[in-house]
Amino acid sequence: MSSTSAQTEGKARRAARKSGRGKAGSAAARGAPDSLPSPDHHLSLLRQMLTIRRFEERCVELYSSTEIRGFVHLYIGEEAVAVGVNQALGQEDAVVSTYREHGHALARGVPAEAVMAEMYGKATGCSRGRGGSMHLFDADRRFYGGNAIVAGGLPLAAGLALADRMRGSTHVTCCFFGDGAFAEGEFHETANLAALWQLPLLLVCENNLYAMGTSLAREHAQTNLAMRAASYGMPAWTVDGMDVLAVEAAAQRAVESVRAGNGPHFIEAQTYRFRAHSMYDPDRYRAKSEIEAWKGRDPVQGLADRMRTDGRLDDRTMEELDKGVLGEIDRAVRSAEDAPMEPVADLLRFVTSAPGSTT
Amino acid sequence: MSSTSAQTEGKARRAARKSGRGKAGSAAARGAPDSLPSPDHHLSLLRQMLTIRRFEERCVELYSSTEIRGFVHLYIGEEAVAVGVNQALGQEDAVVSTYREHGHALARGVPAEAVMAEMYGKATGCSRGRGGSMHLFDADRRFYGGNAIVAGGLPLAAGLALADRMRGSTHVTCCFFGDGAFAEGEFHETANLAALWQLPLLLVCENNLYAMGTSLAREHAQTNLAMRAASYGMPAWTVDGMDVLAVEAAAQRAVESVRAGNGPHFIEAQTYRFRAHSMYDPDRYRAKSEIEAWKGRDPVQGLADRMRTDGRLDDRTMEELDKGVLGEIDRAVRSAEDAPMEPVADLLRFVTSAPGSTT
Amino acid sequence: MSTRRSSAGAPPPTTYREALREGLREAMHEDERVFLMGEDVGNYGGCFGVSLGLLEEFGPERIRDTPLSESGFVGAGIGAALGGMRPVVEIMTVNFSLLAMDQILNNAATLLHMSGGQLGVPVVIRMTTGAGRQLGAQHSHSLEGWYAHIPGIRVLAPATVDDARHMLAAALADPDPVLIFEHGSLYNAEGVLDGTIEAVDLDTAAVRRPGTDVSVITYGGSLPKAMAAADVLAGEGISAEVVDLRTLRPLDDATIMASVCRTHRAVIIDEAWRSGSLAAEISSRITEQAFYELDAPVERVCSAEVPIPYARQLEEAALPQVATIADAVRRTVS
Amino acid sequence: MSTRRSSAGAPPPTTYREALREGLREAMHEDERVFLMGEDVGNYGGCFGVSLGLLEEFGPERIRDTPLSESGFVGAGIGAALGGMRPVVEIMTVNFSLLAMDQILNNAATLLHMSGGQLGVPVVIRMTTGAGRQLGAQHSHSLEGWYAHIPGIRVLAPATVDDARHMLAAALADPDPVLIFEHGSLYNAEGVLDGTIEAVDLDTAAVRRPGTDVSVITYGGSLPKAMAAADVLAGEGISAEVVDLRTLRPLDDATIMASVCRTHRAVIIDEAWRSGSLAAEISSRITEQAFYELDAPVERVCSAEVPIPYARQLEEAALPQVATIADAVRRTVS
Ligand SMILES: Cc1ncc(C[n+]2csc(CCOP(=O)(O)OP(=O)(O)O)c2C)c(N)n1
Ligand SMILES: Cc1ncc(C[n+]2csc(CCOP(=O)(O)OP(=O)(O)O)c2C)c(N)n1
Ligand SMILES: [Mg+2]
Ligand SMILES: [Mg+2]
Repeated sequence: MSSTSAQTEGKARRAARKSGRGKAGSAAARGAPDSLPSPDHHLSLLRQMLTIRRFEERCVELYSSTEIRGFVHLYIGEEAVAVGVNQALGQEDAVVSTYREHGHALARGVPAEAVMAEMYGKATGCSRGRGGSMHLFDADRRFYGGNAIVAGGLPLAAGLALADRMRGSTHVTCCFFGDGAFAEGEFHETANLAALWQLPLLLVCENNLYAMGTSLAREHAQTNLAMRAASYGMPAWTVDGMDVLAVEAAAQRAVESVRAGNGPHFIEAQTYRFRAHSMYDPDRYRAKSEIEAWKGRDPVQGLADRMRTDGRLDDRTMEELDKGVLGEIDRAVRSAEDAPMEPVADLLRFVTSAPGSTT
Repeated sequence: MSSTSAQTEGKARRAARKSGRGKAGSAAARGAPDSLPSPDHHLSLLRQMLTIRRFEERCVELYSSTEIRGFVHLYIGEEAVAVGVNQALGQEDAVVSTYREHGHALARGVPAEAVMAEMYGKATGCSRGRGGSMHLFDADRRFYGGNAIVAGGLPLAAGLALADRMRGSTHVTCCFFGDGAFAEGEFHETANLAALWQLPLLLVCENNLYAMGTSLAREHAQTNLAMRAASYGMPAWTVDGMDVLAVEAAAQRAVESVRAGNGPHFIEAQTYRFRAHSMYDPDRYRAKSEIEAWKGRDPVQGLADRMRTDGRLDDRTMEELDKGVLGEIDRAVRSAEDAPMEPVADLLRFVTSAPGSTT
Repeated sequence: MSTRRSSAGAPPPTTYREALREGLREAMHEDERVFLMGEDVGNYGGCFGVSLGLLEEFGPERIRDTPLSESGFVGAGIGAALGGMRPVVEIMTVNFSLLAMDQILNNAATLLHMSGGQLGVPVVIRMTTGAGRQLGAQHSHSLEGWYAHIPGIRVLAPATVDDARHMLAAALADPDPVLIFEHGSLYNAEGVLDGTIEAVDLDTAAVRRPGTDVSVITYGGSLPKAMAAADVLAGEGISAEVVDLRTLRPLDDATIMASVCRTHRAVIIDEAWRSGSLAAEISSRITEQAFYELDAPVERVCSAEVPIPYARQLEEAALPQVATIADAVRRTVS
Repeated sequence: MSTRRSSAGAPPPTTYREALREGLREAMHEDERVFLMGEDVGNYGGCFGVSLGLLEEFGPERIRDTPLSESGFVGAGIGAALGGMRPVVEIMTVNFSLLAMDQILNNAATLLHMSGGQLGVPVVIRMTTGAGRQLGAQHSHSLEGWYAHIPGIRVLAPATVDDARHMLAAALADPDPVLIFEHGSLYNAEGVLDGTIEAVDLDTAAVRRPGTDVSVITYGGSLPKAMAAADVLAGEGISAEVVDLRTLRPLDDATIMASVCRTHRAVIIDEAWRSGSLAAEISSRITEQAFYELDAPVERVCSAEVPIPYARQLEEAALPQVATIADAVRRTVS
């Protein structure tokens, strides 16, 4: 059994900085060992997190005005996890996500237009209106969605990793899931399979302390999730999920090791959702003070503050950044509004593959 | 997390001997702290193991002559586990078992007649001929069978334990399952539930090193099962499953602690099946030498040898014991042969409860 | 087992959700062996608010939140029933019940027979079913028909506030496993409880609207649509009798056939996918038992055979609607 | 995709098991993306011996033993299909497939549509089904009808050595998920492979025996019983046409209706429990599509609604048998 190590942020970040590998998707820090990440890189992280934040804030408005329907789960507060992890993944790597996946999709590079149009159920949506908030997909970006069965994506991710390995590639599959999913049998079956077969799989557990209204201590007999993951014989560690740089560093290090053939790795990102579980949830089960305490560790604010302290961000830049992001979201909303609906005549399309699509 | 302790047999036995509790079902060693178990007790253990052994040897013959049909899984080689564990259980405790459960049923006190008649599919069978080898039941003895879905009995056992706790009793539920079952999600869901709710549950994993043709190392990334069980925060240890005294001692100690309200406990009994997985299995996947080596640790032989060494057993006693056991099995076979078949007209009986049976 | 209410004064309307909750409260008060168990039934109040307030009233032992582990806690409910309790297990929705299907089929439904009558399993399992709220393919299944295939269990589908109020007591009185399917679109539906009802009979279907030209046979979330279609048709001079199955297993053949023998035509409404739906079972039973009474082939109005899509216009097109029901009836009587 | 065989000399008989194995071997040779995965498919040779010898031929990467974890490895098969492989996943029996049902329904069958056409899932899932070997209630299910309810997947039930031999290639050529149900009683059945067949057509049912008085519609393990019943009936002057569905989803309505329009009478044989069986679907389709052609109500011969018991006489009484099939036909034609 690998020993569990609760990485301190600094340590992990240092380790990651030393390695230039595993960053195919993000040019920023590539090949710059031992140097600080460039200001551009920080700005990029900030912009990505802010995009998710603003995107979802708009979703709340649009939900109130009933433009968006169905179940919508907000990622606000957890942005550092999606953005940080995605830095470590290349274009050819695969991502499997949950129903709380706007952040994963946007961080993965799925255009805000395509995501917003999907929320509107439009033909230009990234799932052609058939998926909605919980089922975003983008095959070109190897973004395999979007699974609304808690833990249902985990076995899929193991299979994607298996396929990549059998095909001789060095791609990594990254699977996001929650602390609640960790209690489902499917997590355990997948962890065993992945560790047994030494699959190139990165398991990212977004531990936001709640599964709907059930707190960690009431869902798990043993709440140290990383330690339990390590009992499968895979390297597993805990990272501050409110610190995008810490997440990035941990992910870099893990992805590098996965890619090098060391089998699955597990990261527990300790985070918190600032909003209710879904738009239906009156959030009766969390103390106001707890929520406020965590809001004090806002990942967007946190990075911005750090950049300010380091003299890398000023009010004007921040304002422009925000304006740019808001503009992008405005455009996404407008384009979603203008987009055509999927015709009812196409209802049965895609139930099976069109004839002739045999590969 | 409780630390995993691989108990040495002697240590466990000594600890158990010190305690008189938890032996409601077995008079032999009760209330005799610090004294050696009585010779009668050893003889009783030997007789119980031998009964299972001879019973199953007869089953093999009867299977060849097609008196018995369906899937039949033999327990030969593993007798020490059922017999040892059952010493620690009282009449009011509950047992949940698998498809390899002749031994559990017999050790639990289900009469050999009733079990044999069930193998014949007769009306006098312990499941009225509806169950067969894989589905033995005896409600009066709180023997809840008999489950042919690997790991399917585990959640049931947690529920029985929950019911006992909610009803304010101090009964313990004991669930037997295999090393293969440990890989199923249901094991993990049950372990978490039991530890979270501190249920009075004894989990006995019969690790016979194979799940059908798949060896431990090919089913589990991490093969130290007790250690993994301990990751749920429950006491877990390993015991020599070929030594009935060691099993008994470990079970006594565990049951006592479960009964005292310390939540679920896990015992990994390291054992081996001397026969193939089922009557259909040509056993191509195990080395002859491995099987022979384990046969050298035959639990029945082992106890007999030890008793001889201690001067507690001589040839005549052994012969008589065997004759007695064989006589019992002869009677069981004859009574099964003579027993009536369940009438075809009763096919639909017991699909639902008879009207008026509302409780 | 039953409530007594004073019938003085016009009672206010109640919602289906409140009626379910009242049924739960009553059951918890009447029998201390009854407890509720499931994901978020306690602190959260139930994912659809059915058990809101019950934690405060009965405490966490009896309003028991479970970890995410459908197979584990449903199996534990079955075990607790074996152990003498009367558990009510809530699965958030039928979609997640797939994870517990093995426990329901191979344990709950099977133990009594397999043990030669020794082991009764008086468990009640409640879950939400159905589509219509734009929840997408993984949250919109109507799989109660699958469960109605299983010998050894009873399957209920309350469609009215009265049934929502009283079915649980009847289910708990059944010594065998009972599954209750609550259609998600009904929770906010309002109705006035019939104060004279003290208990419901689980063995009979109900004629919710008498008629002479055609039998419209349905259940659960499709009942309001069928009733609305019958209204529309009445305006056209077509008299539709609406039969609410209420119990999907065992089916009440007598009520179904009596209706069909009166009207000589039948249309079945079922939100499940058409192929292999419960509607197919009812259709084939009508053919088997009332073939020579039929003046037209039995029709089915079911969901399109597609994973239910999110977009509103697609979802609407996928499900039975008042208009498609009325059309099918018109075809059948013409 | 197809085999070429010399047709010189009378070929020896082959078993259904061998035919399946040969189909697997061929698929593994023709496409290196194909691999077999499941519990004990390797070292053990498959729980029913289908893959015996393949480990030696193809090695452990492509004949891949899995831990006991049905949801895990079936889901992994689906993921591997998404990832460009062509996995053949073996679930030992349909009874254990319940544990993987969520993966099959919510992922395999749904991803293509839910992703707006982006994610095809070319996975093949094989499993044993059926009763008749005294294996008791938890090992005797016939649940292929449930799977045939699911849009987005194809469901096959080979009943002959030729179909056993060739269906896998056709299944692998399908870009969507395909489930193959192998009836446990057929593995030892012998037949002579038709050397002229190079591939099978998955879209059509087969008339296995032409007849004029009644259509006996069946599939899988019930086919031999239906053929035997037809023999018996022929001796009484009743000419039964036997239709083998072969593909349970999508159903070949054309072949079914053509047969019924010839014979005007239909009896459906299905080993599943009667209520909610696939037989119900076929019966209701016949009523819907050929009502005015029918001279008698459509009959169904299914299993009794009981967890299949172990005792031989009880199990025999629970399942469709040659005698009960013949009786039903006699009733229908009388
Ligand atoms: C199998 C299953 N059970 C229950 C649900 C309902 N549900 C949706 S999200 C959720 C909580 C999941 O918690 P966690 O895994 O921690 O993820 P989070 O929502 O906190 O991101 C539940 C119970 C579901 N979608 N799937
Ligand atoms: C869910 C499920 N999957 C597969 C099987 C087939 N099967 C029966 S026993 C067995 C091996 C179980 O191994 P283990 O748990 O170690 O118990 P043992 O047979 O060694 O006592 C398998 C794969 C089954 N019965 N149930
Ligand atoms: Mg969470
Ligand atoms: Mg084993």
